[in-house]
Amino acid sequence: MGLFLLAVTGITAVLFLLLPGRNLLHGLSLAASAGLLGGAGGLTREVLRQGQVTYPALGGFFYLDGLSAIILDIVLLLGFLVSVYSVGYLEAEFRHGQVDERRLGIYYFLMYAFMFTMMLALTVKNMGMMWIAIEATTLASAFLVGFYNDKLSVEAAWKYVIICSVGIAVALLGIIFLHLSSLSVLNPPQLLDWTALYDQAEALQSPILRLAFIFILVGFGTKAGLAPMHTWLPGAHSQAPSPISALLSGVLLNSALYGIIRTVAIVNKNLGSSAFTGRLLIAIGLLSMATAAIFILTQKEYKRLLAYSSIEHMGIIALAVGIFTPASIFGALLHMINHSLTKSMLFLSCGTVLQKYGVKEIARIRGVLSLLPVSGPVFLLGLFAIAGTPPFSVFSSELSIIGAVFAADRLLLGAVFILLLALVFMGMALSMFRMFYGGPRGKLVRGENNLPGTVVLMLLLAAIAVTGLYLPPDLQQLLLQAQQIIIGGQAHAG
Amino acid sequence: MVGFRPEQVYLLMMLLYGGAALSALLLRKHPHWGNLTAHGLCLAAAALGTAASLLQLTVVEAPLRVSLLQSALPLIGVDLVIDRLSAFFILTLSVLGGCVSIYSFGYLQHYFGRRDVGLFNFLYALFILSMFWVLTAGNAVFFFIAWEIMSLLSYFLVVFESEQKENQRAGTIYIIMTHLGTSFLLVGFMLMFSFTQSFDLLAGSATIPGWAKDVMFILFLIGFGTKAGVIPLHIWLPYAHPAAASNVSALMSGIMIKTAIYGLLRFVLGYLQLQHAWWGMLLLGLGLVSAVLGVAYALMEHNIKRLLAFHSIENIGIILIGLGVSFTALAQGHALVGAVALAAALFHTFNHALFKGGLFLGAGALQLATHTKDIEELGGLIKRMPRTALLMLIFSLAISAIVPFNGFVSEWLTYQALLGSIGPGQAGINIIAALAVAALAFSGALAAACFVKLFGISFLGLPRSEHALHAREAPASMQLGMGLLAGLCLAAGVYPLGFLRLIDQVGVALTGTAIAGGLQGGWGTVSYPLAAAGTSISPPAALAVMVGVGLAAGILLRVLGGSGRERRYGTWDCGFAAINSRMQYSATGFSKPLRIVLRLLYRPGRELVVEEGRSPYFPDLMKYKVSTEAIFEKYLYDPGLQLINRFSSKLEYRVQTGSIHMYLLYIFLTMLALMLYNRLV
Amino acid sequence: MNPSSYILIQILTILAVAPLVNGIIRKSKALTQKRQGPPLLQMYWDLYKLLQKSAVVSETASWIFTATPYIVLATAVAAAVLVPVSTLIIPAGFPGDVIMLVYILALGRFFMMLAGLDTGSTFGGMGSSREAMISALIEPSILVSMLTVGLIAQSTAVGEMMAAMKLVTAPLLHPVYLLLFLALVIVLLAETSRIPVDDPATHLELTMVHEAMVLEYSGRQLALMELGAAVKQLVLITLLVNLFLPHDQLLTMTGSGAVLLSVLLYLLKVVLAAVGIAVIETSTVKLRLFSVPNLAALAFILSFLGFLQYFVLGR
Amino acid sequence: MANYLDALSVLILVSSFVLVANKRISSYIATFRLQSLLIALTAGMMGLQSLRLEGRVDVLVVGLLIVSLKVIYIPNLLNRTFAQVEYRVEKDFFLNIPLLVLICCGLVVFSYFSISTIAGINAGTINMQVVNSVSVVLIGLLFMISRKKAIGQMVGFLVIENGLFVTALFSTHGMPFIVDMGIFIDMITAVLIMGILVFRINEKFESINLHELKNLRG
Repeated sequence: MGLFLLAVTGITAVLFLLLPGRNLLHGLSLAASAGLLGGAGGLTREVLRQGQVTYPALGGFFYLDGLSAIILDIVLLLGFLVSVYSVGYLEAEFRHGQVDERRLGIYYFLMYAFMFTMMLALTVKNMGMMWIAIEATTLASAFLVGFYNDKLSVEAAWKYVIICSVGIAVALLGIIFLHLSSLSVLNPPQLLDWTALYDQAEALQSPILRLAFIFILVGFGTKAGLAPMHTWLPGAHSQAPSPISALLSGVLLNSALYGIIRTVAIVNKNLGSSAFTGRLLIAIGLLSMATAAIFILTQKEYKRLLAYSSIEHMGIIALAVGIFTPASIFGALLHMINHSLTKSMLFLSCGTVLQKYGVKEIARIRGVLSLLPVSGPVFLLGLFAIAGTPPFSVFSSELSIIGAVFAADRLLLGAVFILLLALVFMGMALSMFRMFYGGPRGKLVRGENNLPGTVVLMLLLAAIAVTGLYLPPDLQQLLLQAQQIIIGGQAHAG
Repeated sequence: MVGFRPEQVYLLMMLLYGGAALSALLLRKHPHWGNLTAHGLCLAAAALGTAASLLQLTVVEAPLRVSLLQSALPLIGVDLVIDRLSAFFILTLSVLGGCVSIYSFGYLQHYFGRRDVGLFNFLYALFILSMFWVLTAGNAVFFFIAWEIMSLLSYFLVVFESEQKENQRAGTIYIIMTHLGTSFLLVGFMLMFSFTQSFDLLAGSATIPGWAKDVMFILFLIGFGTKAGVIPLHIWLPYAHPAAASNVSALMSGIMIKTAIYGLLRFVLGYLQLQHAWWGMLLLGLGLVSAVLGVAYALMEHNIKRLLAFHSIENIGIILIGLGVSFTALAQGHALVGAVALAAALFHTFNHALFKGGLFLGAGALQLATHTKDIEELGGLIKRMPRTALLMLIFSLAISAIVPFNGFVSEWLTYQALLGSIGPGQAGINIIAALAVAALAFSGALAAACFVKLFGISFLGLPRSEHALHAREAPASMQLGMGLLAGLCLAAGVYPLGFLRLIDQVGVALTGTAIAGGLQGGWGTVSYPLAAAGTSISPPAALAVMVGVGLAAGILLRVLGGSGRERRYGTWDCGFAAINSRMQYSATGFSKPLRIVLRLLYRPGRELVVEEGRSPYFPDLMKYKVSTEAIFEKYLYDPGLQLINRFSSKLEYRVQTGSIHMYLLYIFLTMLALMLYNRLV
Repeated sequence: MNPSSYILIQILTILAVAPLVNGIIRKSKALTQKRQGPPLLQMYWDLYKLLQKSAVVSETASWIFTATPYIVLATAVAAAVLVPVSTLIIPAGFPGDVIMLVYILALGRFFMMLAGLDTGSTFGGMGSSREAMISALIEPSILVSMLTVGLIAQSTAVGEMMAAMKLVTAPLLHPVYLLLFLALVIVLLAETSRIPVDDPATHLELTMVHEAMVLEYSGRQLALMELGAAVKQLVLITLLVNLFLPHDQLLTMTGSGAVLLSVLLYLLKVVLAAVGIAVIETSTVKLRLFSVPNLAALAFILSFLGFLQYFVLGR
Repeated sequence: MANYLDALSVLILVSSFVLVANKRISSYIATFRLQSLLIALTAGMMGLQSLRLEGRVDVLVVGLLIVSLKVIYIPNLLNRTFAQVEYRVEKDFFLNIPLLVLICCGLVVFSYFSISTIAGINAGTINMQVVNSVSVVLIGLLFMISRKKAIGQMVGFLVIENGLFVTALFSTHGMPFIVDMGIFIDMITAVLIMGILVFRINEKFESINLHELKNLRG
């Protein structure tokens, strides 16, 4: 099943380069993503039943457990929604002559290649392979960032490629040290094999492992957009086509964090305490939140603003992982899901706004609510949601993280955390709310011009509104499994 | 009734509000029917709420616990606890809500065709529902959630007429202030959680160390103070209230800011159990500052709704004075004084909901009739809208704490509580209490002045603009809504005992001390339970005497006086040209003496523009502009915000320079730093 | 004594005596100024004449203008009920206290200010705005000083306060009560619109406050207003003298004779107070409107000091 | 045997010093070629060794790959790219050369200081070689930071890759084969993408000087 999924994705990606005709392309992408989503559902059920899924094929490189299943589901769910949205989006672009058929094909090809690499990163057992896949995500998305091929997007793409490759290279150094630390313990077939590393964690050589963690944190941290390595993120997110920004922010960052979390699990088990990793993660997390909070306050472009908010949320998750209590891990994973859904919803509505107004500056936009009867309100509510306002889901996960922080007797940390959240909200309100009200300038017609996209937006809004107070039991079980995988020992919801 | 289950009534009520919201949305296309059904359902729900809460205040003893949803999400659970404190606030909410709904039947008609009434009513009904949840939340998390939802909905209601710039600004200031306040609350709740491992409001706080309790008190004070509009956290209030539609501002000012009072009672008195006297004294101090400054700023306002908003600040101050006295007294073990002060605070909360709600509704009627909020453009409306005028007069008298109305009784109780709190050997409290008495008296007199201005300028004299000249009386439903409130004001003023008995039930539930026994001396007489039976007032008696004397005087005149006719004639114009509307006193002129006396507070600025004509003695045009400063914004908030802004915009370009080399350098340095850390740790 | 007859005595005495007080003040002012002055009973005649005349009412005015005279009189009289002329006639547990007194008078003032604005004339507005300022500034001193006295009686009922003051020997030699007394004197002058705060005799727009408000009144309405003002003045005088110059402790006998004697003594005190007011009025000048705050501040400081002294020295 | 490897690792380090000291683009492409050659040598020796001892050929294969890619293909690619974008003589570095070299020495010392914690874990001298290789990585990064031109950054990135590779080689005698392969594929693709982007930058900004790329700020 899992191998099949990977294969399907890869093949579809290639197909896009061969097939002619817009409708055919759209149709294929819809069908493929729907199928993938279904497959993901099946896989998840299997994981729920057996705890993990592996196949003997190709030296049993395929490995899926609760942790990776969660993120895989996010990838495929968002993949589906984004490809539905993309249909309307690209059609509009096509009408405005932004893209031609060829570029359309390339777009889909790159998008599916991107998804393929991410799925690979999440489903391999071998840390080295994982590294390769994550590096590949950068390469696959580079041209998506530079898709519009104008000054700004090329610049963004260059920065994206260079910074991420360098960061990833540092991560490779970390992987090498990880390998080194395990040399005396593991024997060839299971080298760099995560499960093996985790089981034998106590036996690994701590000094090297610590060094490895440092490099992996810096490396994958760069990819995950943690301050101060976040610098590529605002540019890339603001220049990429909005559906891609949604994927970047909702999925890519998570899969980078996934690498860190796997490593943290090993290191903490080896060191027997989370002090070493915790300090770093909390520091970097707070730094990211603070950076975002300050930068949002005077941000002038809405997509950049949202990008900074992604940095903030990555910081939140990192901090929660740093606390490393069952509750905090649960919150962190939950927050991954909620942030992905909410943030991608925001980026998608950004896309609609951008297509309506054609400008990225907040100052030049007025009357979104009156002009976009659906996307406008969704956008506004999404802002409240992402800022942690109940009853939306981001609030509930932030709450559980804050609760975990306080339960761990980190009172001051918790207070600072809440303060930063408030600052972020203030920044958003000050810099962004004004674009929703008032009457639009110029002669813009009222109404939505991306129907499938609008449907997607409403679905997402419903999702984050419902999960704000209610957690499906399956998801809960999955989260508990993941929590157990990371932290070991007995699972509980915190 | 047999097997009466209040829970069910409350549930039904919630359903009704939900139904109102839904029906409003569904009937969007037919604003008239939608409005009718929505507010009809709200009215029914309000009636149910009133009945249930009354029953609970009188019959039902034990607090009700209703668990609506136990979520799989950590820390989140939705359960309601309705005890007498909640019941009292629900009563207030339902009474005001009902009247406002009646009012809205007519009021919202001016939206038909122009705005989305369906959406408005949807938000409106949910807003009431969210307040109900705030008042009944059983655990801190759900309280927080309901609180945020309430803020969110009220924000949307504030920016509902969002095409005006000032409304957007108002909304933004409001949502930011309230969200900042809320995060203080969150820290408080989390402290509570980290020490007791639970969010249950009725659980004991014994395991919380003293210092943490102090910190929590401060946090709660800031958090709730922001919502209540306690000076200096009040800046959002004078913007938000005028921006909202009048029926909404009535609810916001009548109930929403009172949820903060509820919060203080619930968390500080009920949960933290008052460990120091200085908590109360702090409240007292804040209260008297807010009372005086609030009314002082109100005096300078000519926008009727801003004026009323500042009066909300004043009355919150008065409530806080009562609350402060009771907290201090209870902390020192003077149970009876505490109970009286508490009763005073709660009664004033109720009264303020009545008359302030009414005033905002009246303001709405004025705005509807004259299309302006500026009283300088009104005048002579008593001729054109006699009933509205009468109702406004009643509300004005009530809020100025003048005798036969309810405002007086609660202020009287506050005075008495202050008197009772004064005792030998506690200098601090004594001095603050004496100052509080002075503050109460001062704010009372200023309020009277302010409402003489409001009523006199807008209803009396000659009309000052076309609008005022062609104003028409408000629709019957609006009058009915206001009339009910006015009637309640009078009832609560003339026969306070009935209300005080209910409130006493709350007091008993909270402090275990009853004052009702001491309160009653003869019919309609409220006596002061602390001291000699001498101290007592009887509003009905006073009313009777006054009416009697008035009638007697009238009859006497008929008998003694010769020809009883009175001649109508023009106002004396000193023999110059006939009086016109520009010669009468303006609101600015009326408040000028006090502006000069209190110039320290307003830092008034004035400029005189003269366009000289043929000779300096015959100017073509003279403009005289007077402005007062909003001290707190100008000297406290703006500088802070500018500081942050400058900092961030600086940093933005220092850090995110756009140079890729810089970015790589960051990574490089981070790596080196972490390697160093690894080596050293 | 039963409440109804108490109320009757109160109302009748005060209604009967109030105009006389004005007469006494005017007469003694005239005498101090070496003038003949009007006869003592002049005000009674004035009232009678005015009652005969029908009123002229502005076309702009509304029912408020017509209702105000009755309300003013009614509130003044209702206030009179709360301030017993003698402690011997107070029925047990009579409801009503000094705070209520203040806020009943506030009702009258409220309507008087409205009436000033009602006619749309320039003077009326001026009068009410000035009145608003003065009353606002004076209010705190009344309540603080009354509260201090109330502390002794542990009650704010005027009767209780008087009963308590009886036990104090020579109140005016006691620092606390001296301060409070002075404060209340200032309050009295301000509330009854006397020099130095206001000038009852003036009709100069620069100086008039109370007169400006009632400027549009004529005939029987004016009469009611005048009477109301006089009653209010007497009520305040009564409050002052009965609190700080208690006399009932001098009486040894009981019964109706005692009551009569006590009332006579009370009248004597009122006459003294009236003469005192006249002396103050002649010996001071009217202040500029914006110096009145200083006077009010003085009053407040006096009362607050009194309050503090009460705790410094004990009772 | 071991001391040959020591010598090689030192030589590789030195070569990166030389790289930093180069002024012209053409010259540091050449230096990169040299460094890659040295690495290929190392890989070859280790490959032979492992073939003799364990009968593993993978390291050898890897060595050959390096020769074909890093010694021959990529440098040529770089040269071609460089030839096609218009060339303007301008100062290509922020800090002057001597200072850069000094900083590099500092980096070596630092990496010795921070990595010495893992002394004596593996057989004897690996430690020293690891230090050298890690400092190569750091120097490569420093090189990227110090060069203005896009190609300079590409070279820097490749040097980092070299550093990583030798680290892997010296510390662990090569990663698992498949991983190594993957790394190579990634690297090639990365370089290709960067090349294309360099062209685009050149056409959009009429220069490959990264100073122009400062529009995305704040």
